[in-house]
Amino acid sequence: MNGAGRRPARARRFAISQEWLLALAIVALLVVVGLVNPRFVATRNLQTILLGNAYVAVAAIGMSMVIVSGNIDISVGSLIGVLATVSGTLAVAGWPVVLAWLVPVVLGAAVMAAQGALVAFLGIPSIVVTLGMLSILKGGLISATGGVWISNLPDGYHLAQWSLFGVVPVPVAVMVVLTAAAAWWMRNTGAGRSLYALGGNAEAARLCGIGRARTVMMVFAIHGTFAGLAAVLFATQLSVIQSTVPPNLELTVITAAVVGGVSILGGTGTVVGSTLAAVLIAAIGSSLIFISISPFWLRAVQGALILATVLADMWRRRRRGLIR
Amino acid sequence: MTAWPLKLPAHEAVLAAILVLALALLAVLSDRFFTLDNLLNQGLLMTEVGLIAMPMTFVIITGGIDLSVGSALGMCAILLGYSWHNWGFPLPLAIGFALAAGAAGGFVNGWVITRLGVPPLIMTIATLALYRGLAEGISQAHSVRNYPPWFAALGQGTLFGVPAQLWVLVVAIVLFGVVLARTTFGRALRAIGHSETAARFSGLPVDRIKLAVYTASGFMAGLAAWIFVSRVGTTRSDMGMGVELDVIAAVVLGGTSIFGGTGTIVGTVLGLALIQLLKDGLSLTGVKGDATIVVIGTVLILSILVSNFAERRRESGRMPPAPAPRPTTEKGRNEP
Amino acid sequence: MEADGAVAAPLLSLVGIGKSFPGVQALRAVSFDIRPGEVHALLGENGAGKSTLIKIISGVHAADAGSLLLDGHPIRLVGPQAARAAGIATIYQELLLFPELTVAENVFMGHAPRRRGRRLDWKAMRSATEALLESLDITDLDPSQVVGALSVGNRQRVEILRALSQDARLLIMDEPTAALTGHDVERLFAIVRRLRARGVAVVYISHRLEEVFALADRVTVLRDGQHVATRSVAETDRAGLIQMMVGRQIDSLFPKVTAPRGRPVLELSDLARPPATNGVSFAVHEGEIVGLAGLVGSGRSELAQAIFGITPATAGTMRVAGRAARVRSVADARRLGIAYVPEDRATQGLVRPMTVRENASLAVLGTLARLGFIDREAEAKLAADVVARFGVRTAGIEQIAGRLSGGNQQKIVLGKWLAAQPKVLILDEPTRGIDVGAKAEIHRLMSNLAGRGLAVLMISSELPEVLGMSDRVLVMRQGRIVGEFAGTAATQERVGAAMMGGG
Amino acid sequence: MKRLTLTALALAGTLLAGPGAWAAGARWDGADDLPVNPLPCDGGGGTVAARPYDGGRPTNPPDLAGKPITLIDVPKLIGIGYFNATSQGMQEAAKELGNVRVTTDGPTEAKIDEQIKFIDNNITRGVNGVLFAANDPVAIAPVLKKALSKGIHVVGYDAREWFVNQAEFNGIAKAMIDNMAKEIGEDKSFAIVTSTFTTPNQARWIAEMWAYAQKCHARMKWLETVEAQEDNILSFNQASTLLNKYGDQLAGLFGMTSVATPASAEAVTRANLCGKVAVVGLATPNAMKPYVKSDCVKSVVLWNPVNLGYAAVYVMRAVVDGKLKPGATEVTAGKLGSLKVVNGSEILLGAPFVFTRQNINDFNF
Repeated sequence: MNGAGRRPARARRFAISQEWLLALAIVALLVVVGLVNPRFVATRNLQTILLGNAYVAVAAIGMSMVIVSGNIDISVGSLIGVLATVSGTLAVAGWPVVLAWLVPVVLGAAVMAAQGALVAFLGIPSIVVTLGMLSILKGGLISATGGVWISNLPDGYHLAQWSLFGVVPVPVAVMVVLTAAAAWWMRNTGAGRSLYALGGNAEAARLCGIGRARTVMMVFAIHGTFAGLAAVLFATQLSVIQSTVPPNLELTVITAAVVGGVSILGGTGTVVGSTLAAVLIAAIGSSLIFISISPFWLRAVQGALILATVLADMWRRRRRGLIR
Repeated sequence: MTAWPLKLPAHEAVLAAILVLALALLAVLSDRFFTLDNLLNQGLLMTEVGLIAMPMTFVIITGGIDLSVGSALGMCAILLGYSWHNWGFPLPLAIGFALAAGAAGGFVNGWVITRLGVPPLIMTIATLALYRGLAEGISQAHSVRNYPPWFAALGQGTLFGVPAQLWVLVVAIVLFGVVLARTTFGRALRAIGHSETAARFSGLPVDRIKLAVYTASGFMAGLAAWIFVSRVGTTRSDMGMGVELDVIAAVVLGGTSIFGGTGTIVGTVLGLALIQLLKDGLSLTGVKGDATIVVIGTVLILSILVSNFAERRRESGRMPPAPAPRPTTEKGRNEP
Repeated sequence: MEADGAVAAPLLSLVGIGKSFPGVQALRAVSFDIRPGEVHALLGENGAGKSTLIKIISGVHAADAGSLLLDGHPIRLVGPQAARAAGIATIYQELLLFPELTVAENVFMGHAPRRRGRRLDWKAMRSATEALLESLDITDLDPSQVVGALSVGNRQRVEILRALSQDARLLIMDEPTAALTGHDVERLFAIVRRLRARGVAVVYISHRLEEVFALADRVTVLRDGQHVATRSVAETDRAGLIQMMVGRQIDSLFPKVTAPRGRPVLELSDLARPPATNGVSFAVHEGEIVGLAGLVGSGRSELAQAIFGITPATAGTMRVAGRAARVRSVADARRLGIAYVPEDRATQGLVRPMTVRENASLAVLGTLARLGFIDREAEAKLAADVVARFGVRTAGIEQIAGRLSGGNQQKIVLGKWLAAQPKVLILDEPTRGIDVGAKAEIHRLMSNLAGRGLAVLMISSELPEVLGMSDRVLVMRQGRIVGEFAGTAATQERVGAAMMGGG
Repeated sequence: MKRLTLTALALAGTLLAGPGAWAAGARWDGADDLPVNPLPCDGGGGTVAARPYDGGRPTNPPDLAGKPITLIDVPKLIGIGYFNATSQGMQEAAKELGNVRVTTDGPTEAKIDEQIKFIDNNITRGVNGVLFAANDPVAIAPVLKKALSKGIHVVGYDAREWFVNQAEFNGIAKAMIDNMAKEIGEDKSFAIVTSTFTTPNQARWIAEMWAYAQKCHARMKWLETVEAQEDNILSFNQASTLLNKYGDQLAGLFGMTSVATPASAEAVTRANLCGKVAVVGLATPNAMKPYVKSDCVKSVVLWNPVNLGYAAVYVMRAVVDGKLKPGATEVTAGKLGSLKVVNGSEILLGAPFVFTRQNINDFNF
């Protein structure tokens, strides 16, 4: 105890939360690009931005929880590819649409729980387990499907075809509801809080009766559930399913979680942040087209954005005296 | 694998055993597999990944990770080609420039990680996107070709009957292996990986060492870029995409602990060889690419599982006798 | 045991508790009672077995022998959770809190009030926290504050609140005042007295005898893992307690040989690195052991680390062997001949998973190497020398250092730094957690080193050690030197008073 | 701490500003510094200058005329519809010929080094011939030379013996632009959705399209080209964003891949712009059937990839049997009849095929 705890209470006032920062950035982007080209903020474009990326945000919810617990998952992109294919295959095979939506969710939870078990009980680092699983899922998917696209999906399978009140596409509504539910769960249940506890101070958490292994396993299972939901949103968007692994999806999802303020140093971050980050990243991608910036720079801008967020987070933590 | 001899083998031994087994099996399945020609050729094909795996072993031993190497490779390749073709650098200077750019890229990672305390995973995810973005942005998707013939020597030529770049890899393996096993630097790496605080309190220049390791990682990505460009005779901004995962898989398979502290270059080389020969051998016996990556993913998880299990057995087997109280002896007698 | 029929039946009885770790018999047949509504002080030197004992009571360790009786019924405490459920709460020295979460959440982590559907009831949590605060008369703590931003004293109060929120009947406090300033100590005492009045049993561990006399009803003394006595505080006095704890004359424990005092080796002038170090000036001479006393949190370790270059000083000057010196890194310090044996062996002193050989050479790798290559023979010889010279009990130099006992580990850390042939040796709590035999060996060693002309600066929280070993005693408080006592002027009372700030 | 903050901000600033400063680049035309060769505006495939054989030759190939041969097919990547179709064609041809065995194996991602490894492994494995579609024509050259040096026949592209040209780049470009002009008119604007700017074929097509449009439809306005990987959701998003950005200004969308074209059609359908925004693109018929049926897409340009694979195997057989020698002007390929040899060593599969509502149901790949 080297007296680091003594801080002016005033310091709290400077701590603008990551969520507000992101919301502000989104608004600023909308305003600036909207001034350059008003079509950017037209309902239709906003729908495009949100609809096309709802699945990323949903996957980032689970990823945020995994990262808060001090782990990482790089197999999520492959898993979503596999689950989307499963969903489409079932739908085409004539299963009831509801089952075609549900099975991938259950399957996702199961696959991730299995990975979680390897991490939690056998002590294999999550990056190793998920790296191995990435290859297995990806290779397995190609072996199984040979890359044949799934088409002729039944009517009523596509979630993206419906809108609430005529303006909010169902996948976007799902994203909002899931974010709210996950945020509520993380805030208002013992299990949800235990995640923060584990990330914040593993030893203290143990003394409060929060078992590491059980919590990690639970986190992975939940992450798998969200990956399944993301896969359903992914699969039900277009009239064909590609039945391949979406390129670099895991990276996009991790980026959303990190930019959303989830700290690998543990204990902080909310899923509201990760969803906002997913929206922000999507909006930036769209805005590059609108303001005619060479798309070659898109990835560089993304990288710079992650870096800026991470540095801002370090700075914020230092100000609050949470490290050093 | 149930009846282990009295002494449970270390991870490297397990790996070597798997490798020998795989070699034997594949040699039986395909007569084209176990030939000098093929093995040399496989060595050639794994050179780029192998070169990057050397500093990656160091990075992971210090408890860090570098996900940006694939992108750094792409960035260096583009800078090599671009500085030569578009900015009029003489080719040797362009090569030097690419190597320097790689080192600089690694240095930026190391600087932010050590000075600002950003976790390596996050920092290198950021630069993974950033360096690839720079490669794409600078090249504007143009590739550079028509290198002079002498440039191909490194990637396509041979020296004493062995592919030229394989010599580079061998030198790198020996160099990194000796540095890790025999020098103060190698010792410091392990100390940092096991306990950064204790290393700091022992007067080791922790930050400088980590900075050096990340810089080396970037530099080797630059070297790999040079060899890659020389081998294929063209420069593209998507070069080296996904290499980081191949490299990490080899290093981790080689027994380097992702938590830091333990790991050997021998292990990494075994890991590299196992992955490369599995890919090759399976392909020769008619297994397709998609099934091969499933096999490799499974081998990765299983080998870590087995050696974790072995480690536990050893720990629990050794625990009681080791520090048992002994009578006060003068001069620590060596009791086995 | 004195059986006093008039007092309440024991809340918790310890019967013949024993526990051994590899290499150490930590506890042997310890038996005593804890009664409701008493403050029960637990005394003993470092390594006497106090912390092992409280870990057994709080369910962290399982005893090898003996049993615990709660309300007269045998109870098995499997894990801390079981102990909590049984009403036993522990407040450790290193506070176990979640820095990112609020006061209320920290208090209720793991047992928060719920509403229907298992959801947390934030309102109830807040009002319950407020009620607890009120019951302890704490007015300056807001349940919605983030704990990471609180002072140490306030964090400790959060821990106490947490214990109370679980209806703890037995509260174990491990050196709760170690990091507190005078005012906070008073407030803590008030809270403890309040708890006692409510019938809560408090096991209070402290090194400060003043506190024992001020607060405790009964006192149990442990020595070398054995139960020495349990007495009513009213029946004992200071000398008696010390006698019980130490079990022998202080003089024989601390065999400092007076060496001729030579030239000054380390001179500090207004050395500062705020907030922990605020302008420190003193000198240490050849052949001299200077004791640095002070409460935990007074800035002693921080001062040492500023001298040693871990957290380099930002102001002031330093002279080593008469020459002006700037230390910006540990490497600088080592070059100047400054060595530092840190307080926390496990994380700072040793790389535990590495071998004895590798640890012994870690500070002098540069000199052992030629062109960067480690001379393996020289290294093995160095390690063997350390083992032989300090009588390290190990299976050999290839033994994993982390598997040795505390005393042997400490000898390796010492050996590692002596291999660097320092002029100034700074020892930070050199004998903490070390058994008595090894402790004496380390003391003898220190004395010999000083006798050979080394300048030694020793930080210790054990006053007898400071008084017994030092030629001079400096006292630190709030990052400054507040007193200097030489020779016979250094008495327990004077030094203690200086440490506490006149109190 | 202040210094640290400043450094951090400075660093972030530099990193953010860097790309910005570079951003003002020239319009990307896909040419990648290679010459373009637009066809004449009015019909006809253009005259193909007779050139001497410019392919490679294997060193001492074994004489396998009429004997069974084993071939390996290494596409750019496995697991996508297009290469499933070429593979299907190869199997058909192999079955017809009876003395050819073809296996398809390749990387799971379109990476040049992975593709090289596959070809290399199969050289070692000892196949008699390699069929391939290059991820990068230059990068693949050394390994193909190696194959030739081991007496292995190579049919594909560059540094090969023979190349089966699915339809020349300029032919595809002409078909695409002409169809677009027909659907939207001469003075309208269009945009392009492609996979990545570095994909060689797409880049070449776009370059030829640019050149041809300049030459023959100069009034059409070329708005911009966006990248969408081989990812259908991203393609859909990018196409939608283009529609949103340009509104009425945008009259046509080109899809350059079998992924981008259906996704663009879907974007147009979803935006209820069928009939207002034309989609013309390269795609396999199966992926396009729904949109062609709903009349949202009128023309899909593509050679028949099944035929492409089919022809490749026939060509290889002819090479091995010594029937196709340097200097030959045509080669027979089973049901496809006689194919022309152009540009020295290219076998032209024929003009690109345009699928329409009338004929699309006749195809299944």
